[in-house]
Amino acid sequence: MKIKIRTFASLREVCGFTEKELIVSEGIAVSEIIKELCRNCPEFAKRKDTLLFAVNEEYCGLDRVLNENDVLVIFPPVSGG
Amino acid sequence: MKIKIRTFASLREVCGFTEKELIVSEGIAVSEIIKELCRNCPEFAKRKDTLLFAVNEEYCGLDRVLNENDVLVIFPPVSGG
Amino acid sequence: MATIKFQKEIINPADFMQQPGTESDGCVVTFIGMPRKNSMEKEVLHLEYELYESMAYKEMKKIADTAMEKWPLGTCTIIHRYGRVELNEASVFIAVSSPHRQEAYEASRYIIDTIKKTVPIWKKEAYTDGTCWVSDRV
Amino acid sequence: MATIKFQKEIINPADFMQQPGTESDGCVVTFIGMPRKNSMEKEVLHLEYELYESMAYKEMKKIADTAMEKWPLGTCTIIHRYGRVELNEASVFIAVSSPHRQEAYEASRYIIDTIKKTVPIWKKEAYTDGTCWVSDRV
Repeated sequence: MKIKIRTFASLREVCGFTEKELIVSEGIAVSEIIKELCRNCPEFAKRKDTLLFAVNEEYCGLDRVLNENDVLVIFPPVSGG
Repeated sequence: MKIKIRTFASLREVCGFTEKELIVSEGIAVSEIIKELCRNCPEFAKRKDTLLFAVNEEYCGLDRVLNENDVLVIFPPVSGG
Repeated sequence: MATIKFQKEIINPADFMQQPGTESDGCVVTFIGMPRKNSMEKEVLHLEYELYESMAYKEMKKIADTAMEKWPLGTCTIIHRYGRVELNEASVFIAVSSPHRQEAYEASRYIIDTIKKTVPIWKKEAYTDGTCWVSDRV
Repeated sequence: MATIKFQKEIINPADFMQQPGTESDGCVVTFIGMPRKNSMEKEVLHLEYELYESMAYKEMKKIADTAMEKWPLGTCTIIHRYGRVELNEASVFIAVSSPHRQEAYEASRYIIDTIKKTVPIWKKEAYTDGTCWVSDRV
């Protein structure tokens, strides 16, 4: 199935993309996608314990299972205010 | 010796004066003046436990001893803000 | 820097918010007090404040000085009205700036709480059928 | 009534303080956040905020809704900048009004504390010799 990944701020710079389409197997969890991104990018791997995740604009955990056309957003700790 | 008494707000209305000069004996304390005012005015007496006192623009207690030309100010609880 | 003022004229918060802090400040907390329309089940038309000005200034100065000693404030502005204050007007305006927010909130709270205890100002509420000194209700 | 806005333009607090509360409100507490000139021993020239706008709006709305449920607020206004913010400008402006001050202080504090935890906005500091994402320092 098809999903989208988006990144923000320092993580966008580390990943080198803002948005990307991915073809993944049904029933995949966020954790598996993160594992894959860690394998491909050591800078991403370094930050993995501080990252936040959202699917379709709602925060979620690593165990969240993705559905077709979900937008998974990955970003560093927020720093507004 | 000569002192002045000033009043404010509801207490000014109760006493019927804003400022008054008094001739008192040396070494008199605030408490004695308050006692006298209570005798002369039942409405004043009713409020006596809530009153605040200041001499020369500084808060003081009933035991404060007055000096020549002191200004004793008597007022109800403040309600600014 | 502390600014203290008692005024009969309307307080315009914007006048005090153009340069709200110094360069090391990270925030400004402001408090605006204003008359409530209802008091003890009665409709308030307006307020009237009586002020013991010389002592009020001294007490307000103590509050500002204590706040600036206790917290690292860049600026501390306290403006209080006297005379007649309408319902939609500010009766008191407090602005403090500091490097971090915890300090500004604490200082702001300290200032308004202490004003209500120590500064010699008295509030009279005007209703359709008379007036009442708020201190007489205590 | 809650007002939430993200804007590139300068925040003018006066715009939101003309009608700061409803008639049953007795006070307004405002919080203004702004860049500090010094950060980790470096001189900050300006800030740059990146925003995940659709989600930021949702999260900000949750904060305002929760605040209005927890405290009896007459009004709740939250404005956050994005893009470039200069040193003397407000990056965030929060104004809440309520009948009594305790509630307004608590709500204001809750709102800014929660914004800093949940709203997807990221701050980059610009120095004379480069830039740094504040989140990377954590």
